[in-house]
Amino acid sequence: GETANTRNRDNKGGATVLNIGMPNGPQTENHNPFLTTSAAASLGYRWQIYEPLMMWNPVKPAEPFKPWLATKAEWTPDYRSVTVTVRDNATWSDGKPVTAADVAFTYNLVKTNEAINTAAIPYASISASGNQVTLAFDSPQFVNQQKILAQVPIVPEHIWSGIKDPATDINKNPVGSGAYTLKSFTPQTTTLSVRTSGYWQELPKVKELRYTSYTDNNAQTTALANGESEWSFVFIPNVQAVFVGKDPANHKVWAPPVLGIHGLYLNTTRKPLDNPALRRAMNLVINREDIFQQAEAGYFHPLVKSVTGLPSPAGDAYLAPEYQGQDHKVDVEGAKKLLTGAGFTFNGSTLVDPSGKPVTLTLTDPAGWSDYQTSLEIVKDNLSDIGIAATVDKANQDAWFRNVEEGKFDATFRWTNGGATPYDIYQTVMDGRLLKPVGTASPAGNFGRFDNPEATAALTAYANATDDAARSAALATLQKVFVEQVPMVPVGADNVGAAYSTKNWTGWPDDTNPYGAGQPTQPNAADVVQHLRPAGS
Amino acid sequence: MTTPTTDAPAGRDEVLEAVGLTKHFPVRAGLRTLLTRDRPAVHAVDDVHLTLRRGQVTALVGESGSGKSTVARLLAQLYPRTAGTVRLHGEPVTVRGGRPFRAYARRVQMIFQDPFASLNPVHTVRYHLTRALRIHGNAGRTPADLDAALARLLERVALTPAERYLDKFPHELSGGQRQRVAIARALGADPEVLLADEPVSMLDVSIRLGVLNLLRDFKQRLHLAILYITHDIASARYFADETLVMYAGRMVEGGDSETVTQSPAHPYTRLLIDSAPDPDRITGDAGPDDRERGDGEPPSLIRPPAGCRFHPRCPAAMPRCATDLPPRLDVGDRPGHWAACWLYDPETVTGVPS
Amino acid sequence: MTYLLRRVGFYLFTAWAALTLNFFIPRLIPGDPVKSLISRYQGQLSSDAIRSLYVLFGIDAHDSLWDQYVDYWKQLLHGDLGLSFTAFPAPVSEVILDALPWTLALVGITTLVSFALGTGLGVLAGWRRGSWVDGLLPATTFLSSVPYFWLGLVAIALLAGPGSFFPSSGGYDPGLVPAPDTIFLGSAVRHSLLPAATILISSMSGWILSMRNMMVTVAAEDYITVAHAKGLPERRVALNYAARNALLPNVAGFALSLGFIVGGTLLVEIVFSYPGLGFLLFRAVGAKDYPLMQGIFLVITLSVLVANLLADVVYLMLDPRTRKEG
Amino acid sequence: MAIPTSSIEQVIPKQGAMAQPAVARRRRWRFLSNGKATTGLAMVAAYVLLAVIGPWIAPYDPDARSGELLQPPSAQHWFGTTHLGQDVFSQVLVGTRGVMVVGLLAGVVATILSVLVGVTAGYLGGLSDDGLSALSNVFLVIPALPLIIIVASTITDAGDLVVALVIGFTSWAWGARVLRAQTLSLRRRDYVEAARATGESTWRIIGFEILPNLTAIIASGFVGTVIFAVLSEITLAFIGISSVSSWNWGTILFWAQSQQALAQGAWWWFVPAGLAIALLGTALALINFGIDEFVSPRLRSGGRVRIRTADGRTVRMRVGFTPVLAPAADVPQPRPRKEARQ
Amino acid sequence: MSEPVLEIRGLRVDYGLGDEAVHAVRDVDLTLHRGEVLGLAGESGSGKSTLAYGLTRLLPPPGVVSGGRVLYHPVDGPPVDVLTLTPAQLRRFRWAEASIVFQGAMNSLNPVHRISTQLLDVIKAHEPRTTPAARSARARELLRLVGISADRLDSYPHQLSGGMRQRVMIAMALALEPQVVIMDEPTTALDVVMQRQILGQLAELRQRLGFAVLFITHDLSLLVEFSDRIAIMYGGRIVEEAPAAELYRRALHPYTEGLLHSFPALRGPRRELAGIPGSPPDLRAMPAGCAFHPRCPKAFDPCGEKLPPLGPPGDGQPGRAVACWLHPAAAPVPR
Ligand SMILES: Nc1ncnc2c1ncn2[C@@H]1O[C@H](COP(=O)(O)OP(=O)(O)OP(=O)(O)O)[C@@H](O)[C@H]1O
Ligand SMILES: Nc1ncnc2c1ncn2[C@@H]1O[C@H](COP(=O)(O)OP(=O)(O)OP(=O)(O)O)[C@@H](O)[C@H]1O
Ligand SMILES: [Mg+2]
Ligand SMILES: [Mg+2]
Ligand code: NI
Repeated sequence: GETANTRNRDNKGGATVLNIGMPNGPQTENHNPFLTTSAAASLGYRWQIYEPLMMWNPVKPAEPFKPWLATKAEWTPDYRSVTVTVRDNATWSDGKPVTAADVAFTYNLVKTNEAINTAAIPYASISASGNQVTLAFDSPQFVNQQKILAQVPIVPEHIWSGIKDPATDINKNPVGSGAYTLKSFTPQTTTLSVRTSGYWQELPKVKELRYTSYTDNNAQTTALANGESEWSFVFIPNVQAVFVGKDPANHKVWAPPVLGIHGLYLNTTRKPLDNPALRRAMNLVINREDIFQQAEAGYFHPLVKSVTGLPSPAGDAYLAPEYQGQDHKVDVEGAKKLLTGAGFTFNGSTLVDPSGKPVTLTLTDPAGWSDYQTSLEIVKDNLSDIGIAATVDKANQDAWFRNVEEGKFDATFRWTNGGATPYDIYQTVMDGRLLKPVGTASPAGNFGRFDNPEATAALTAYANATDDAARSAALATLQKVFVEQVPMVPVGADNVGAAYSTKNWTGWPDDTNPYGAGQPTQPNAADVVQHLRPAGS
Repeated sequence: MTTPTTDAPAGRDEVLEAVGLTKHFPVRAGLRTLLTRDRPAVHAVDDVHLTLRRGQVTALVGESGSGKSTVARLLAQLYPRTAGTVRLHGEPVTVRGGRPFRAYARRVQMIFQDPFASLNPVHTVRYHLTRALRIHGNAGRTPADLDAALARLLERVALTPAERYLDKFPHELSGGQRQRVAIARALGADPEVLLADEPVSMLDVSIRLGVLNLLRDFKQRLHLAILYITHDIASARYFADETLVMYAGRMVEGGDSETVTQSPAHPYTRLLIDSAPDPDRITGDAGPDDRERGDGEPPSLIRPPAGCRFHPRCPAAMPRCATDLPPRLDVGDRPGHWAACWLYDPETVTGVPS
Repeated sequence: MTYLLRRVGFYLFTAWAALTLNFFIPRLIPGDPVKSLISRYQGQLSSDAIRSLYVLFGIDAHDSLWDQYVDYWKQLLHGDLGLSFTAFPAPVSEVILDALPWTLALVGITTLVSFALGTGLGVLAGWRRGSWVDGLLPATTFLSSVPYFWLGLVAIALLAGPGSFFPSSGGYDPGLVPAPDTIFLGSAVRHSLLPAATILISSMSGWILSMRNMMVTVAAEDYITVAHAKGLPERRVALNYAARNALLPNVAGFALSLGFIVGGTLLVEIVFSYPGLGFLLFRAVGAKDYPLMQGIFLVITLSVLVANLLADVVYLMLDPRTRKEG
Repeated sequence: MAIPTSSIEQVIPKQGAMAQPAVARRRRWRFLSNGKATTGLAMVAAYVLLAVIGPWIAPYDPDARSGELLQPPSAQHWFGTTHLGQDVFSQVLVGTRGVMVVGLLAGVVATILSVLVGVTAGYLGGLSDDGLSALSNVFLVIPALPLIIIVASTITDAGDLVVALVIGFTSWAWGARVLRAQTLSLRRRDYVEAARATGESTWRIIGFEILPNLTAIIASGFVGTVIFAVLSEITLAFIGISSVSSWNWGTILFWAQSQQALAQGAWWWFVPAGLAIALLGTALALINFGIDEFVSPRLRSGGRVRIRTADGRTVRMRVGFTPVLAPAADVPQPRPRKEARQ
Repeated sequence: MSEPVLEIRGLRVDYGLGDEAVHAVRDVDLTLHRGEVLGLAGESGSGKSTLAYGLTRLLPPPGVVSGGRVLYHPVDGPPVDVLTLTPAQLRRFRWAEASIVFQGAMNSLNPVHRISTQLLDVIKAHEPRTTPAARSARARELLRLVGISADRLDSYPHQLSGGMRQRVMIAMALALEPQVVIMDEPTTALDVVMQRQILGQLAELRQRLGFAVLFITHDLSLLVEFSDRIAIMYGGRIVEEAPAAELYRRALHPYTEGLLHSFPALRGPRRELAGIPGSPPDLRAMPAGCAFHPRCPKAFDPCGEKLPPLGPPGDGQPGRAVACWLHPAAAPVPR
């Protein structure tokens, strides 16, 4: 007889279906777009059903937002309020029009439910009039623009007003404004089919999106390698051999960096790490290229070249003039000179601090995080070049979280928050407002207990500034402190890229046309699908 | 080798005495009995009276499962009693463990039924004997004392030279030798009473004899009071001064060994003696004529028959046997010969036509 | 009858103890699920999002341990296992129900097959000592010492791969919708072949060995000699006399080893990314999803208990000596 | 995860170890004459040796990176290299110690617990028996490996010692059960009663009369637990639950798996460690068989199973058909059997 | 004397092979005549059981028959050598022609099958043509023969007492009305009352069915009473053979004599018990010459050197045989 499976077999592949995969394990049915734990969020299809007001390109964070459900958004100069104009030709998949009331309702939903206000935006008032919605905030939101406009899925009021708890509802029959509607769900595969009508722009060429949740990275990698999966975001060790080499013409990875980095946090309260000279010397000897190649398979956490810790090209627009073109270089001799200049001595090959003690330190990260562990091994090796005896501690994950937050570590690999501006990076590392004594948890950042009033003031200034000049000045200060004090050794950046195959579909974002994030779980995914064309056409 | 003396030379002083000894083993209760009051129990030993005298051997015979071993263990205080008294030199004693138990064990020692099982396979003869001596403080002070004591002990049980046996493991000894070691261990405590539970039943006829002769030697030389348990009634005749017969947990007959074996009074004793193989009978067939002697299964000890426990099998059963428990009645042929059977109650016999 | 009642009493006690243990273990775990979620979204979750997750899961509520325990029982008796964190807000029971059939089908069937096959081979090996079957023993010894997961890895490396008949992971081909049609079932069976073979190979040897040893022991019993003396056909002696008696201890062993099997196959599921309970438990442990952990543990414990009870009943039927009262 | 292969629990009273009065000191070393046991012991001895000297004879520092990334086995790197250029051979060598220490330690802990619980329950009987056997039954029914995983993951800083303790504390139940059954039957032995009648104290009876007779069973239980502990430990490391700061074979497998060694075709990364585990397991299992056969003489293969008769035929020794070595030839052949006699 | 039914000639049985072999039975010659009870006595370890198992080839490993012949004479037809039968032939021979009752009835019955099953399967195996009804009638009949009511047929072994189980075994041994029944200490585990009951029944049945019995025990007094002829074993050899009454009256071999003086008599005058000094020989290191000579009170020169052959004593009655230099043989027994 004819079943879903025989039908699928009959129209498998070809230029109608796109197979997307994520290594997230079996899913339970949950299409709630607000929950990070839902299948919709974990596989990313929430952005194909629901749409944000604007599209923001994390690869080029400084570029203006692209209108999406809203045709425009206007901020007041102090960034305490924004007025958006809602597109008037959009409809929900049940046929009802998308209105400003829906938009206002959505933001009110987020405002009143702390659990789904994942960006902790301090909404003050929300009002709709005509096709315009005005959102007001308690504080300037310059650094949060994208979180407000490009990362909130707009939901229909006529459905969601009947939902009791938007934080726990599984939204069984999702109705959104996007180009796709839910066709079927199984723990392993979710299928979306393209709408037949009522979409506000041209319908994408892909008729069906098939999201498969592979049980783990291995399974996902295998699926990518043999073409079962055409689009995914997963760490592939030895990516050339394992994936690209299997079909060099079509298998591509694209991993553009974003404004969020990874690096070695140093505990500035511990001797001798409280000595900036030592920190700078460490920064000088760490071989980022090795880490990039061996721990990140040469692509996953793109190199942070600039001494400011800002990845390129995402951070290029923010570089202070004095640091333009200043890149990290491994310089063991320079480091040694720096150290001896600061009162350190060498006892044979052992580095001895000014107080006469040999310099030793412990590098720590959770046992199971293999790329960090690999990075630490390399760092340990590098540090031995300047006589520092480091040991790698493979910690229990819970203990690590606690110890890092409480400032009980020497040095550890960790990520920073990411955002539309370098603010998030520097804030995670240097914000004095987050400073807590060692032993008290500071979960939001400043794990290294970096105490620098200048940096804190610059951070505040940047967030509250009303003009670009003030922002540039604040940012220059931040970069200067970061470079001179080295509260953290920047190593690699986050990426929002993808592994994809051009065998059936072309039009993917890449270095020549970086129109958006490549990751299928980012809001940009809807835009990516919009760009896809059948191969050979 | 020695002919038994008809009368024990030593005085008739009583060493160990059991009065009304009773032991019921509770059995696991079934569901149905859970609701009712009565807890089922194996009536292993009921109301047993017995006296062990200095320099005398008392034999306890009876079929398998009649409670002989249980009596011995009760006397050795290895089991708690259900009822009754054990008197040592007239003093009632009840010991459960610890120091008092040791003190009791010093005077009353037991030899277990099976020489193959009663020695720990992992220990040498030396260990077994040393422990027996040490526990009861007979080991002396110095190692030399101990060696001397060990040698003396082995010499007593005719295992000489001692060095040849001391460092052997039980499995390297023959059955008779093991039994002797077991006996030596009991003697290590220098007891007054020896409770020998079927000490020879597992042994070959030729070895058996050696052990019995040894025990008799003790009785004569050391004036031990010995309880000799067996179901070989012929050996009781040969070896014991007094013989008691048990059936299904009760004493049914007692008296001078020669009398009990040669003119048994209780029907059960008769059955036992008739059943014993007897080469002098030399016939190819045991003959169907003795069908009537009381064949049949031994009774259940959980619900023992009322009255005389032998009555369901007894060829001479009378109505009274099924209802009333027969007391000890004098048989009258020899002094001290008694039987718990209504046949010896003149009133019952005359009152009821048989 | 009493025997069975006593067993039931024992099972009730064990269930209570296991469930109580089940309650306490997660509560002693120091970490929290939100932190573990962060690590899943490594670097993707901002500090603010973390805060909202704490609110979402309602983790800060603090009752006394006793109140929690009472609540736990109340919920349990209502069949409510709470909500999973990783699949929030899906109820744990739902998450488990998704995974259970896979484990039941894979582990359940393989375990039975392994027991049956191993016992059969063990009977042969024990009966015809010195024949070719005995030659299997060194190999089985080796295989039984190989860790399950490693065998699985080797199997994947050697047999599965692009274009191979054997898929290397998952329970069925992605894109299929679970339905009782040939495509789906065929795919499911194909996906279960390698994991099943892995379990079979490494667990069967245990049965072969124990059954063989039991057969050797039983073959020396007097009643076997009597059976030979009676001139019975060899098959009958081997099966009705020797194997029948040798099986008894193995049945008891079988029930008890179910616990080990569930534990062992957990790894097979992990290696083969098989969407069963073991894999789920692994993920739950990794994600500190303690409602889910509790639920899975409960299911495993209860099923081992039930299996034990069944084995007891079987034993009761097989061995007349245990049926004393009747 | 290991199905108990020991047949020890099936020793039937009066037929197994204890019926053989011959289990005595001189015979104790006899089990060395068992080929399986000696092979197993030799292999384990080799492992122990490696555990002791492994770190010294390892050609490289197992952590040290080199430029040769992910190289297949060669003269320089016998077992190839990892993604960091570390020498797998050195990792295996250095890792031996952790495995052996945890396995043995856990074995010791579990054995001590099982002896304490099993023998006490068996000897004392009554309420303490009920309580203790209920406890061990609970531990038997609860699946051990998941329990170990959960407990191990709850403990921060789970070093080798902690892992060993966790495994030890969760895997004693089987041994306790076997020991209890055996003690129950030993307790009724005459020699125990006899010791009591001699006036021995309770602890002395347990320690000197009962325990020595349980040695073989305890040893076999110990070996079984060590197998289980080694596998559990490696499993924990493999799935990344326990600390992977020190090398053991599980750690190697963990790295191989997390770097998708299979997909990269780096078979040398996980094959040696796996084989090392399997061989250690085999060695321990062989010892266990040796003990089993020693305890239960019936399992002894008795040297030759096939024998050659005087006239050159081979016959199999088997129950029920005693081989005849030199039959007389000049005997009339059997007549056909008359059918259906009545 | 009637015709022989089982002739054992030069039977040798070893435990183990080659140098480690324990020669438990050495060159045994023994003849069992139709319808007689032949008692086999001797102390523990003298090889009685080994002989019984060896001649039926039921000895478990490492036992091997290393030589000799066991000739069985069927009622009609030429004799067969049991030792040359193939397994299939052996299976057919067993039970139908010769059955065995073992010492421990508790272990001889399969604990998991009903009595009826175990009784019936032997009939079914050997007489497959019988109908189930006939078979079950036969089973009832058999139980009745040994004095057990037929309603016990459906019991399991553990539900019966030791004596009943032993009787079931006897009933089973007689199921196919064999010519030879071998009984290895069938009553040692029972008490005397039960023992006599069973022996009584056995004697009765023998009269009716006419089978020959090889009766093994070390209880000489039992044998003297129960059997027609008695053979005494010592150290793996037969040392004396004589009609029961004559043996009891006048034992020729010093070992037999020792045995007869080792058990106390129940009736009659209390007599002196001499016993046998020393301990049984080690089968691995047998003394040269007569195995008994180290313990023998009458040993003289040749005893320690030459093995005395078993043969009719020059000074004794016919029908007797002894292996002792005190009674040199008139002529060796023909093989
Ligand atoms: N520990 C016990 N628990 C329950 N019943 C017992 C126990 N010990 C003995 N019995 C029962 O008590 C009765 C008497 O046993 P006992 O061992 O005293 O007999 P016995 O006369 O020594 O027998 P035997 O001659 O076979 O040694 C038997 O029915 C036996 O089953
Ligand atoms: N498996 C064996 N290996 C070596 N020797 C054995 C073996 N089995 C028995 N023997 C020895 O063979 C001899 C004869 O044993 P057998 O059982 O025939 O004696 P038995 O006369 O039947 O004694 P019992 O009266 O005690 O039953 C004994 O000395 C015994 O030690
Ligand atoms: Mg007794
Ligand atoms: Mg015998
Ligand atoms: Ni990352």
